[in-house]
Amino acid sequence: MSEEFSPKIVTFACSWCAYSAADLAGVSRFQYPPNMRIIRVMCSGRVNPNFILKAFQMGADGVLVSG
Amino acid sequence: MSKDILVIGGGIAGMQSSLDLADMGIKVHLVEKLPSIGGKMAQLDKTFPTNDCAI
Amino acid sequence: MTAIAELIDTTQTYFCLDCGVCTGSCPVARVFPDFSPRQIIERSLYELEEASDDTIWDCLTCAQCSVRCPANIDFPEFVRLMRDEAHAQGFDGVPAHNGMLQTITAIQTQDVAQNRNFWIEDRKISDKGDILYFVGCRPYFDVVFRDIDAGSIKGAQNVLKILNNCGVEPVVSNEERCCGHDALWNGNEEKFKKLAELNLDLIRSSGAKQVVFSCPEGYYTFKNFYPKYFGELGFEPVHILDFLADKINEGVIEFEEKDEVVTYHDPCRLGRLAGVYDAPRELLKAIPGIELREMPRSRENGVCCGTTGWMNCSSCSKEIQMERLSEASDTGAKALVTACPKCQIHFRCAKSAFDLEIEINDLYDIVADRMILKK
Amino acid sequence: MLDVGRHPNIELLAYSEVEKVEGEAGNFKVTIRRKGRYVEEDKCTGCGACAEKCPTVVSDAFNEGLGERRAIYSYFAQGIPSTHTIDADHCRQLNGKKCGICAKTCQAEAINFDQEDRILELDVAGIIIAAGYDVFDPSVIPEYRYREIANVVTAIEFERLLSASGPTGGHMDRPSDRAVEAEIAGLEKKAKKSQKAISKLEEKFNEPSAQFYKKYQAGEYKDDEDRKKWADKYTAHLAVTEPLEELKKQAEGFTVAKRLAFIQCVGSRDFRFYPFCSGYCCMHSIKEAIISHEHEPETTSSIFGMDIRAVGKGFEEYKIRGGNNSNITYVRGRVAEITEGPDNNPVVIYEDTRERKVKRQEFDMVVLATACAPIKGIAELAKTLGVELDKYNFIKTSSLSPVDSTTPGIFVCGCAESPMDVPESVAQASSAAERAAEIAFQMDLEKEKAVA
Amino acid sequence: MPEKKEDIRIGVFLCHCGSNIAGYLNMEELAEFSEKLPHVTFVQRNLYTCSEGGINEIKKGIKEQNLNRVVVASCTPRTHEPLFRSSCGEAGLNPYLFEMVNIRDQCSWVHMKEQEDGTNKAKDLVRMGVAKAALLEPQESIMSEVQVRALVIGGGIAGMTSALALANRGYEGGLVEREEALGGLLNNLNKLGPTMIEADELVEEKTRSVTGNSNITVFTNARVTEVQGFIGKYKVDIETESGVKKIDIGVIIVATGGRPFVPEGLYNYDGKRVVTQLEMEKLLKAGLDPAIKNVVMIQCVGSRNEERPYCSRICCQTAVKNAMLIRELNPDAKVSILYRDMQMYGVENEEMFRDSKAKGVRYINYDPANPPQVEPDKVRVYHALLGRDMDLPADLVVLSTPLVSQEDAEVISRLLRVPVDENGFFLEGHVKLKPLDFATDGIFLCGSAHFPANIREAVAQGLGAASRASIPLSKGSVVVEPIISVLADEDACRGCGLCVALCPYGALEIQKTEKGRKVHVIDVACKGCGVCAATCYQHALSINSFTDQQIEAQLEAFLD
Repeated sequence: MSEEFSPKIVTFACSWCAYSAADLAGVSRFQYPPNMRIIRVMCSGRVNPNFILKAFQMGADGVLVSG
Repeated sequence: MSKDILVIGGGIAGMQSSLDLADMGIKVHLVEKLPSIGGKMAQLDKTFPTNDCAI
Repeated sequence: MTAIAELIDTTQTYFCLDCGVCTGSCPVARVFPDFSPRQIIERSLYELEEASDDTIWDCLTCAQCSVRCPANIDFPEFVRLMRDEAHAQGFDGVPAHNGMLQTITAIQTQDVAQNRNFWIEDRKISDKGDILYFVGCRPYFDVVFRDIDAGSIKGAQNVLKILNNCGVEPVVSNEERCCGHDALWNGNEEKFKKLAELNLDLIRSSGAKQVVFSCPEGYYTFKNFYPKYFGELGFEPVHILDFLADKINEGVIEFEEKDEVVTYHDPCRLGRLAGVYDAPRELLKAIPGIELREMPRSRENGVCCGTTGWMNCSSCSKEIQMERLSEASDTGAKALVTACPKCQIHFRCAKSAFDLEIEINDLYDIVADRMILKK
Repeated sequence: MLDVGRHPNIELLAYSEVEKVEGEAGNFKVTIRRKGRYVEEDKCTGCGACAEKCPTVVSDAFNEGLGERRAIYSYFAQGIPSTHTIDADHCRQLNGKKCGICAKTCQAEAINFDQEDRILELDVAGIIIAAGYDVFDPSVIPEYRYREIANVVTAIEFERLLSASGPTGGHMDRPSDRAVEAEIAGLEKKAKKSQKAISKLEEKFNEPSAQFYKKYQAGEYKDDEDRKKWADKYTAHLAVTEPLEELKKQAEGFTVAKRLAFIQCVGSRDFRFYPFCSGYCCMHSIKEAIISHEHEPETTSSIFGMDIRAVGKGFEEYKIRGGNNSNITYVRGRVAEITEGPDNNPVVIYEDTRERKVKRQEFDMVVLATACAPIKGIAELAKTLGVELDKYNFIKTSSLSPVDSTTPGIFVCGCAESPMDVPESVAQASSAAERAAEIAFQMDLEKEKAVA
Repeated sequence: MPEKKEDIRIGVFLCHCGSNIAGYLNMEELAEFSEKLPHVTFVQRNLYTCSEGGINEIKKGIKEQNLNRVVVASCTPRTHEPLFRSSCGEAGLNPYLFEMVNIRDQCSWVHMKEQEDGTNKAKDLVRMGVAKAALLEPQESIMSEVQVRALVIGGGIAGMTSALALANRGYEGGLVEREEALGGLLNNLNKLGPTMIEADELVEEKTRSVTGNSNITVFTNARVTEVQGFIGKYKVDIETESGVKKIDIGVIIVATGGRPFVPEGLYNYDGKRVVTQLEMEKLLKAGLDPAIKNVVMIQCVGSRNEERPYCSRICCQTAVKNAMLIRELNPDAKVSILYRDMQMYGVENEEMFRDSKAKGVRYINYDPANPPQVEPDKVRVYHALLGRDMDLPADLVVLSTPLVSQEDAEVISRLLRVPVDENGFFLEGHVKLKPLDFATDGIFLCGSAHFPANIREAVAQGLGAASRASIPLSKGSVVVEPIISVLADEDACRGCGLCVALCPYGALEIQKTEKGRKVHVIDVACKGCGVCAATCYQHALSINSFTDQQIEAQLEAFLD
């Protein structure tokens, strides 16, 4: 493989804590690799295990549930 | 005469008083000496005894 | 109420928080693990040992504990009153040097012919006048401690030289007595009172309005305990440091420039008890060429020289002194400067026994050596 | 906080102070000074582009001076309002120098160097004082040598070090180490410059400086002006790089602080300063110790105090958990003295009162759990409002009217009333709201009566 | 489900945020990309979308371009979603047909040095937002009326304070007390620290105010037996001596207090020579026997142990206060307090602690591993800080026992569907930020029912709970954002009740319907957290604006 491995990461973030923490990272101008896409939910309790399985099924390399 | 309330200080106590009153339908003027509200609690990393985030 | 219970009430020792700051601060407790100001208080609150508690005599009354006490307990004062009570009940501490110095002061309570002023030589004094120089026990120290070069008389001579150079020819009395400091802290209030009365008569009859001290103990005792026991003094006790500060400000005194690195040791009576920290430092800074290097433990944190009131000169005292001298030496200073004749004796004694590099100087010796008179 | 910012019934007057109060319960006239920010509130979007370009670096109060901000700034990253403020004391433009970079950067055209303080008059029925408290300054305690020993910090400073959004990004870097690193950064900048200068000369004479310098010292090139300059530049370079290498070597050994001491009752339960108990500090220290352990599992903490006051709901359990799971040792004994040992390590000296032994213990960092002091300016505020203070300068109340000041219509909550923790402040804030609402609604009832 | 997909017209507004976004991302490319996304009919770039000009552009777009979905790609929805939502509403578009994409805080600002990768991420984020927007459905805010009446359960100082505060604000309500008289624990107390007010006088005064207030209906010798409904609409049965009373109310305040632990079998407790602090109060009230010369108090009896790990907060204050009163009545009595940690927190308590020392009360620290021994005429204690045993003569030994939860706390907890903690005290909504609320809206908490509280604290909490409870009362209605749980597929629901057990807000219940047992969402109580939807193995429940399809569409948009 000539190309470097670049994982696709799905993050489910609780709107009240993890999502605002991700905002704070931005406000503080912390830099991190651009591999992650955040899906906002009102509570990490919303995350049905099916979502995680589905994400992997569709080719995600990692799923982060944060709340 | 007005039925507004003045709250002096925008820390956790001032914010809570203001929200309670505002939710009751009372107009609140919240005066804070610093450029932003939040007070000392905004400076805290996490809080005891649950280690929740402070903000 | 028992005497001790009463004493607890008057000193408000009951506010003790049992926190251990006193014991943790105490230079004696660091050497003698059985000594604990906290436990002395705690035991006395339950009247467990009362006056027979012999650890009360180990205290240096250096006030290291009391300046830090969060309950504002004046432990030295508490111990002083405990010792009074113990003395009244027939308990006493162990004097150093076979009690020689206690005997000298005891003799002074009597009608005694002294030869105190032999050291004055060609320096100028008066019989009557506004200013009296209270010399203290220095003339006796040089006799007792002749084998360690106490330097007390030289100090007195230098103070007189400074005063003369500033145009002051003070009263120096051959009839002067011990100020009573040691008796007071050794639990012998009666002896203190007798000495004080003799001194007061003497000073009042001299007509002096100001009494100058170069000894922190004399100054502290006159300033605090004389009025406590005898009311209005009729004259003002002045520390030589204040006198010098005025003269330097007025431009009367100038100094010769010479490079020298020194460190300053705060005597307990002058520092923690009388609250004088800045004046000696400012005086040193006013002398050109002197670089003052502070020891880690200085000012409020300055450690005691190891003995008070010629009591309990023990292995503990030696350990404290050795540690202090190496602390002074670690600053790179050539000399440890102090402003108390007793600190000077204790450090010179320790130095002689252990052969250390550092010099021990009196603050006023440096002033006298360096000063140029400005007409 | 966000809710306060966008509540339609709350007028947020940040960066403002109460100047004058007249009248009585139900009818107060209040004068408020809105301090000039030099930024138009209605235009500023809080985007922060200005602060990124501002050339003036100032010590940051929000981070307890441990970090830096610019002369135009938002008080903290998530602050509400997000409106930026120009610090007039430090702004170059406002101090007569040429700058104005922020104004050029701001696409919302919000910068206004001519903005002045504005005076606002309000009619209100009641007033709630929630002015908070100050952190006690421990530098007045000589035996703790705060500020003298770099690695002795206050609990709130430690909080900023713990915070992921703080100056260390949440790493327990010691202040003494950070100072060395800052020095290294400064020297590296200088070294880069001097390296450039000598590189040019090396190129010109086609010889490494070290080699040349040996010859120069041996006396070659006696009257060569150019080479003398080279030698001077080289010695100047060495004067930078030699200490730099030494510091770098020193910095190699730096690790995060792992041995922590927490000292309770710093300024509290102390007749010399504040005889009262500040209530929250024991728990605050336990929390900081637990979080530090979460950050770095090798962390051990000793908490020095008299009574550990874990009196709230779940607090005693939290304390025990900290001891069992987070390597916390509770030592009964108030610290007598802090000194400095090798490697900038603070050494605490104390009596372990349970063991009745005087001990010395070395730590990487010492945290002072400082007292809750009445806020600076409370006496003036109390005078403006006409309310009484208690003997410590907290707003005076009574047990059965815990939020009523001595003046009707003026209420108090939070640490302006007395030291308390967050849930107590929140509960008391609601109580004060209740008392204030009683007055406000009375106005309503009276109005209704008047209409009828 | 939207009727036909082709009807969907999405407008995408890309905010430059000055240079905060545009400075790091290629906006032109992003706009071109957005235009090609399914259903997108309009794309516009703005310098600041949140400015007045930007908002007008959105409104114009909705009107002129017939947009029926709006996506704004800018900063964070946490700060700006309410603004954009209401702007859509003002332009006639249902506010819930709006979706926000965060390309600043979570994109341009965290990838400032990678323009290409950052732009690609922004493309994905916009595509995900558009995919979700296409599936959005209009929602209406939920409003429910509030019966402007309150019920306070518990007639102690906290409950009475709450009831009076609400009454003073003009709200009617009921106050239920189990015992015959109001006053709770205060009825058994002597004087109250630190001001030494007489408890009887306080009870009398408060009782008079409560019973004399026409807004308060007092039920004594009464208990709550049934509670139905939700915030604003509760039906409560109160069992009284004269039968069951049914009342309709809008909010409930729980102020049921605590009860002192009885130390049976500990330290030779006999209620005579070895008594509890509560019994001590009685002795003091009656005037202390002058023959009592030596009193020893022992702290933490039955608390801070394995069985009851908590510190009961107020026992130290009580002991110090009673010790001082003993010294006042019998000035030559010796009083010693044996303690583990003196919990004299705050200003007033520490001051009382200090005063007590000046008044001759003495303190001895004991080690729980080596506790005091109560013997017939003395207490033997190992003084942990002196390191020696001490014998303290004792005519009277007083044990400081904790307040424990009320016997009927469990019953109330079940009736109200609110939780208790492991010590049986009621569990508040949030330890820090909601000390007087329950997680369930409409029910509030104060006094020792929450955790042991002294008079000052009970009064403050009583007032505070009244403030919290008055909010729905003053509004007369509750309005809830429609982002809540809905039973989307009724047939699928089997009425298993797993979701009901897991709902932290008590917002779900099982109802019997024609089709059998089915879950019912109490919409005003629901917070939309989604735990139910995530748990339901039948996929019967869904969350508005966060449906399975919408979230899966986001996943697809990223991963496909």
